Amino acid sequence: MDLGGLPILSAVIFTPLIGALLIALVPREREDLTRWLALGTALVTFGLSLLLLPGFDPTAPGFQYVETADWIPAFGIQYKVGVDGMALVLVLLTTTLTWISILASFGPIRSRLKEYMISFLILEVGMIGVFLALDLFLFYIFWEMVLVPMYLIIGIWGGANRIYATLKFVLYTLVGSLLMLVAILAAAFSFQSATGSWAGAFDFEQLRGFGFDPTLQFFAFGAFFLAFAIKVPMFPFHTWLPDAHVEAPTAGSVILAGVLLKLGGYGIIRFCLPLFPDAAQQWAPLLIVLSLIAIIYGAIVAMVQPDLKKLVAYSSVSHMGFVTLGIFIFQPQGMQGAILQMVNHGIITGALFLCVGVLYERTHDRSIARMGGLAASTPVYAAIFGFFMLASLGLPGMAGFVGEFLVLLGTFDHSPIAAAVASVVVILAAGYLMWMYQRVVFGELSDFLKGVGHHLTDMDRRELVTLTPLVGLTLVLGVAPALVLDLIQMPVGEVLARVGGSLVGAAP
Amino acid sequence: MSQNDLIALLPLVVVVGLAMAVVIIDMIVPDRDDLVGVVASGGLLLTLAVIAVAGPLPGGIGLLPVEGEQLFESATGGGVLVRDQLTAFLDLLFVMIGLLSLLFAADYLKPRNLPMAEFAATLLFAISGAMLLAGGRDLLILFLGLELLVLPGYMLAGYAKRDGLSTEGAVKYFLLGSFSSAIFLFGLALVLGFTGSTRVEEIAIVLAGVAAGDAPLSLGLAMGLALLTTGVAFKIAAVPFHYWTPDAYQGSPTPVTGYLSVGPKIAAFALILRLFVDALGPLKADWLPFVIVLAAITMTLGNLVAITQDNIKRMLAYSSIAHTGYILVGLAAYAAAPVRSYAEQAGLEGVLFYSAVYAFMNLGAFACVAALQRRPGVTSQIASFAGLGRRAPLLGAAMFLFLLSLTGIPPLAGFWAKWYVIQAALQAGGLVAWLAVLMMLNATAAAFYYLRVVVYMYMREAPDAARPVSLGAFTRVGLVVSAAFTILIGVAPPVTTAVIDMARQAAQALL
Amino acid sequence: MTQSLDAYLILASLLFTIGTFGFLARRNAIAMLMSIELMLNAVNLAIVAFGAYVPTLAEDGALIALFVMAVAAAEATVGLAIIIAIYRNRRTPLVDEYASMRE
Amino acid sequence: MPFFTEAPETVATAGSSLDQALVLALLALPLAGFGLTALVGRRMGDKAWAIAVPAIVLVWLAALYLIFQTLVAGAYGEAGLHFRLYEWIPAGDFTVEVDFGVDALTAVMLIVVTTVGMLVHVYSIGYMAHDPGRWRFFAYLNFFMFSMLLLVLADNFLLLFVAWELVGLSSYLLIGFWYRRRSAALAAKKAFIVNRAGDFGFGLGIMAIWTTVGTLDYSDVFQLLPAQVESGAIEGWQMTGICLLLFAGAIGKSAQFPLHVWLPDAMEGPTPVSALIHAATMVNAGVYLVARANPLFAQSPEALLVVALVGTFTCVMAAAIAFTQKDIKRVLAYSTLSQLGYMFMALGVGAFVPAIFHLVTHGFFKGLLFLGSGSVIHAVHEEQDMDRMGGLWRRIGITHVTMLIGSLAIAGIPPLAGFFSKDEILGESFKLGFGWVWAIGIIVAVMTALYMFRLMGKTFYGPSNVDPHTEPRIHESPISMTGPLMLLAVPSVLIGFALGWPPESGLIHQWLAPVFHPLEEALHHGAADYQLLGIDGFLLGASVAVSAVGMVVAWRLFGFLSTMAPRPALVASLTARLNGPYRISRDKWYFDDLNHLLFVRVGGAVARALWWFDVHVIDGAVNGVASLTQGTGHGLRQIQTGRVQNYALGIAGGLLVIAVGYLFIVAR
Repeated sequence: MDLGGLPILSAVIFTPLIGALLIALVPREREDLTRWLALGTALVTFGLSLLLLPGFDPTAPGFQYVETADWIPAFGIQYKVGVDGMALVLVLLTTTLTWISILASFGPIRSRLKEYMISFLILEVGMIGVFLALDLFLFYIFWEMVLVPMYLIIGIWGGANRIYATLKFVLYTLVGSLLMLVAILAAAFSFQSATGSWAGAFDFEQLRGFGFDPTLQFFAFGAFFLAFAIKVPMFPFHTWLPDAHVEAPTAGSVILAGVLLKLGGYGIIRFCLPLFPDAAQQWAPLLIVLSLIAIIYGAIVAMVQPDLKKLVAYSSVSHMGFVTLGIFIFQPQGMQGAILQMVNHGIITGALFLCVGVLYERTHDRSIARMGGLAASTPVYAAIFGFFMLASLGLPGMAGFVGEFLVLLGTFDHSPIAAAVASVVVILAAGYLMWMYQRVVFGELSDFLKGVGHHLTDMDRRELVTLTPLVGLTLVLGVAPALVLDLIQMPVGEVLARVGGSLVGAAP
Repeated sequence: MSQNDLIALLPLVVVVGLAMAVVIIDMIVPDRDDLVGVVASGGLLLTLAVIAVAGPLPGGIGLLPVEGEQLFESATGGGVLVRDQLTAFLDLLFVMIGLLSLLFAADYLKPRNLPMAEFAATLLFAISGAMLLAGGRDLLILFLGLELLVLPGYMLAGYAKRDGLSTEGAVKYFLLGSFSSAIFLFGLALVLGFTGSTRVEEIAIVLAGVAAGDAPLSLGLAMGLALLTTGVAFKIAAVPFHYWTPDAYQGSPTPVTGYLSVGPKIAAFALILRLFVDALGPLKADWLPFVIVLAAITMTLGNLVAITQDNIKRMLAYSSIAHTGYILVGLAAYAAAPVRSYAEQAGLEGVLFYSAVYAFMNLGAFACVAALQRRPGVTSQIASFAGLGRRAPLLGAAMFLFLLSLTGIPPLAGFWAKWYVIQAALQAGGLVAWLAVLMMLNATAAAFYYLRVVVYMYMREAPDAARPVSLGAFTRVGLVVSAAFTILIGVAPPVTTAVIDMARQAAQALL
Repeated sequence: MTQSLDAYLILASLLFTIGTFGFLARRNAIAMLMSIELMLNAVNLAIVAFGAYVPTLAEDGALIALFVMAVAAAEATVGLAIIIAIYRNRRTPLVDEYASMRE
Repeated sequence: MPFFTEAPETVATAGSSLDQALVLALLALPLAGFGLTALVGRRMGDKAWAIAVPAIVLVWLAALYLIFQTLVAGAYGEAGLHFRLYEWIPAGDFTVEVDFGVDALTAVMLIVVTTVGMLVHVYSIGYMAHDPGRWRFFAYLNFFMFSMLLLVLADNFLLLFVAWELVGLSSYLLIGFWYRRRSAALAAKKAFIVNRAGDFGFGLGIMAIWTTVGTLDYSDVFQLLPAQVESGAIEGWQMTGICLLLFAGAIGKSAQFPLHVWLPDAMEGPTPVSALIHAATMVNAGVYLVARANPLFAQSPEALLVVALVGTFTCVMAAAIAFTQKDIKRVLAYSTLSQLGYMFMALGVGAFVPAIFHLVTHGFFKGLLFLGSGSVIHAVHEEQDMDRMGGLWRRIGITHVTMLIGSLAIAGIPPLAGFFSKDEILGESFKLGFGWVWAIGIIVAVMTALYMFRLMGKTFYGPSNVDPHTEPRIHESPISMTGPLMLLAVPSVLIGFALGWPPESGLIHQWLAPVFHPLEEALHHGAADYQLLGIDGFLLGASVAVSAVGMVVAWRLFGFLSTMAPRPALVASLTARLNGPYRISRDKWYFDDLNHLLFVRVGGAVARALWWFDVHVIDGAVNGVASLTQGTGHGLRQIQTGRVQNYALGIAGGLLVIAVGYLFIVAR
């Protein structure tokens, strides 16, 4: 498709920024205008991101729609963006979840709406930028750009303990990312001293083919990985997540779970593996074990959570464990499954948080023990919540299953024992999700909810509009995962070719 | 003395003249603070133009071929004052610092009945001292510049004479400052005595011989180095010579604190560049370990203690100590890098770039504090920032911006500054590379206390008694300028490149 | 020759050290200021000695010493002004009582 | 992106596109029925069934056609009808297609699934007529039909697995249909989770198959895996491992020991659900899986032995528990377990055809029994405790007669259906050299007759123990309920003879012979002739005799019509004398308690311990670093004393340190 010379990727990245600037100009009293402007911007961005699809060739190697411009030539820093299949699906996930989140914020956010919408749109710039940046420096800038709006979103519009949560989130993330910055510079400098010029020293496509020396690889991988692992979050770096989720406003949780965690997984696949393949091989056994721990541990801890959001948060730890597991077994099905799992987890967990938000809006409570009997009083809500509960436990026919299965399949190929350990989670997930669902939705209406009285209404039209697309996506991706798999085949192949395939016999 | 020499001296002359003019105006038409403010800032703008004309600005309109021209030609061929790219870079920076300090002070002093003219004149003298340091190539000039810099500084610190805290801070600053000046001077005396010259380039030649092993490093010279290290470490407020900083910063009137946190510090780094890099550069392997240790403990202590502060000025004081540590990493990178390597230059670029960025963002942050305190009686407690984001959205946004930049969040200028220093440190390699890692861990700790202010501004409600905040015209201009630099250095490639180029040429000039 | 220079330098160092001890030991601001003057004089002694014994410094030594004196005078002026200001506030010249700002 | 447009790879197919369309219709109709009923059913009020039931009737008709084409007309040949809908998961080397296949085994399954399914749908019209949530019920029921049909039509392991989980979901939804009842919600959850435990193994088995042969298509797997075993590319234990992993899935779905615990609890669901899902269809999926994978099991006698052991044990255990249960549906549930155990027993000894045969007959008579029990429960106003029934045979005659037929059938009384299938299982076990299996089977046959006629006695005969308030209002169920009972009674009587006569070469043998051909070949079954007057006659006589004995004992204890009065005193004294075994049986061998201890108590403790670990150790470390940082800051700020002397001393000290440092450098 001819886009008329439009720098489409830049358009996708910066449209939300333009929207944010426009909103900044809107008078504070015009709240509806602010809301619709934000939603409009997000929808336009979504539309623009869809425009990427028709012209995208999933069988072509490398990046497409590449845009390059010198930024700081003195250090070879470029503005360079491009997209491959993996980035494309994640960008689409981002643009989808963003407009849904903004729409979901229409009701709940009542104070400082303007700042909220601006933060959200800038957040979107950062997220999309991370997925599209092909210059390490640019990548880092977008990476950090995500941090500030999220800090504000949790800290200003969050719950009672929001300040602790948001500072924890920011500081934890900063530890990782700042060390990553050191690693980026070390890598760039290593390139510079080898080639004698800064040109291309931050260019991912140049660095990808550059063999860094083993010591540098070892440390740089560690630093990159720490940043990504904290974001994922990988056991034992996950404890910021329950706090952040519990305190964040609904839409914040949606984006946090839906996209921010994916930044970590994306970073590992995009940068850690191709740049430091030897180190990746060295680290892999440890990381596989940590992933397995995360998978089981997250599920077990989720089992006894008293708070709905905490439960979903720990389930994220478990689910994202599949992502890291799928990545580090260095096996095509596993890695495709990992990426698919990222997309699926984004949709499903995002939706689960929306569901929790719907309940919270009405009851101002998230305690599982106080709920009960919603099926009778709010049947539509119960059905949709149940749908995503089932999707989250990996029911076939819905999105979650294929990703998880592919990861397990790849793992089995690599080590049947590891696959068996990870598979235990199919039981555990059913356990904690269904137990939660039973307590919240089944049974007689709880006394607490009776006290809520007439506020306990079923979902309204706006809430349905936010959740229905996710229901559709969950089904479509469950029935036709090829939509994603076809796109990520090539990127996965490229990464694996770089890492050098499976670690035969290196694991138990 | 040639015509060129005069032109090269012109910026200094203008600043000193301006200081005198202010005094004279105040004598003729007393109590016209606005007039003084306008004249002084106009004069400093003029100075900027003069520097741009006289100095070798990249892409500027250098009318005269004065690059590397040396004043007061001596028999041995070295001048005592030089006007090269480094001088130009630093002069521009110092004049900008003076200009911004003036702008921020104007609205603060008036409600407190503190005379503007006195402030402006004192500040201008201090700036002239800093400019003298920037071009000094003679130990005597450096000493004079240093004294010209710090003496007005003591006065400014104690400027609010009736304020007990201000005078207390001034006394501490003065006593310790004089003590350290004496130490520094003794060091200077030993160095000149044992090298037999006061000229920087001659000293460098002698010391190059020492470094090459032609002559031993004598005990006297070593003690001289120790004394000099202590002296400058005090001036830049490196740990453990930082004690004066929190007290002097907290006590001084807020705009003065702003000035003190950047002006004397960067001037002291100018001194380091001229003395340690230019003159003592050949011995850099000897002083490197001290710089590494100083950098490490300075940034760590600064940040750790800043975390515990509830007074914003004191917090920013400790934060400025931490930033000293970061800049020292650049110096360490220079010192650790092999002679004539690119990394050597990168370290110096890092020092200069960081200083420039730090000046804008830190002054901006103090300006926000000063603006909040425009109404006398507003304390420096961080709690007084509560709800600022809603009470004064623009001021809140500006403070947010500066704090983010101080934290080092991209794409703001503060990030680039850290970036610059780290890349230099990594190029230097070895221990200094680990210093970069330590620096990043420190930056995380720092994020905690910077963001704590944001927490108060945006995440807590204002106390009921809080009154609206109004910004004066001078403050507005100043905030816009410093915010613009903080943003533009980050996101506007031409600006970034220009600053990088200037820093690079300045560093090249030094080497 | 060198031995004599050393003697001067040792003397200067001793003076400097005495000044330092004075600065550290005295609590009275004026006395501390005087200790600093003593340290500066020690430096001057060293500089003049260098001027006398190091040929290349023959011209500069005395000159520098003069500058140092001038600066010392300026410093003393500023210092006294500040000390007077705080004396007005606190009614005491003892510096260890100026501790309302700490930690 | 090309997705649906992609031309499917050519798969060997027989049959016209009409037949393919019908296969798709089998899936599409119930799915559409589910969707429509779910969306608009609430507004349809009394007529909530109006979409769902006709859809299943159509499915039944279409299925009949396909069954006819497959089994009778042989239109698709021995291999059956296979075709591809689209490529589902294209992940590099790993591709899974949505392929369907209809062969003889599928067709036989279709007979049971669609017929019982259709009848249960009709029955539900009456049974659920007064439930406000009936639209949900019909939607779920249609969804179950979709899943179950997908299960039998799937042509590769992963699609089978999908259906496998979806029937689990339907089961979850239907067990928990009365979600307000806590016990129902708990039972639903339990069923799903226990099934998942089986699926855990099943999933791993599928992965093992793929990593071994790189495909999941039935036909390819069934060719490649045995070939690899024979060529030595994989070892015997690997084959056994794969089989056992698959069998784990079967254990879960078919509720065999040790995953049997969910099925009795599943009786919390509405009775039609128990009839359809937990007796006639879904629980048979495990048997179907093992039968389907017979070429694999044929390679592993060890795996078959495990199957036989599990089946035998479940068979005995469940029958023993069924003795003492008071809830009418629970008796039937344990009976189902026991009968499923029979089927696995048969599979384990290699008697695959009898296993499937028993599956078919059991599907009909157990469906009948459950629906009958539903009618009884309906009659006594939702009472399930048999101690509060009795003497109902006069009041609800049709129910009584049909249930009596079902009971006779399950007890193995000739010439009813159960006799033929059960007899084949026992006979084959014996003749294949599994004497112990035969012996246990005989014992269970006694027990079966005994507990079934205990049930009949307590429910229908003797004096009435019905609640006096309810007593006058006992009434026979409407025609929509009794109709299916009568319709099910017909096959319960006839189908054994129709399919199983002459013994070992009846229709069912003719149909299924091609499917189990590889198995028979691998196990080297001798095709000995059936000797009615020889060994076979003896075995037949023995099994009939023991069933009769069981029946007679039950009659003696619990009564039969009015002529034989029950003897409660005798029962009581027997119970007292055998108190230990009685209690073990009544408490279901303590499996539920064991599970509660293991998973609720111990598991909960572990989870709470880990949570504590998370909060206090892992997060504690994180917060600890923060506190340490702050604490250090607090400590360091003490050096700032505010006193100039101290500061000066610090500076002097620093100077001293630096000077000493330089001294070292000079000395060097």
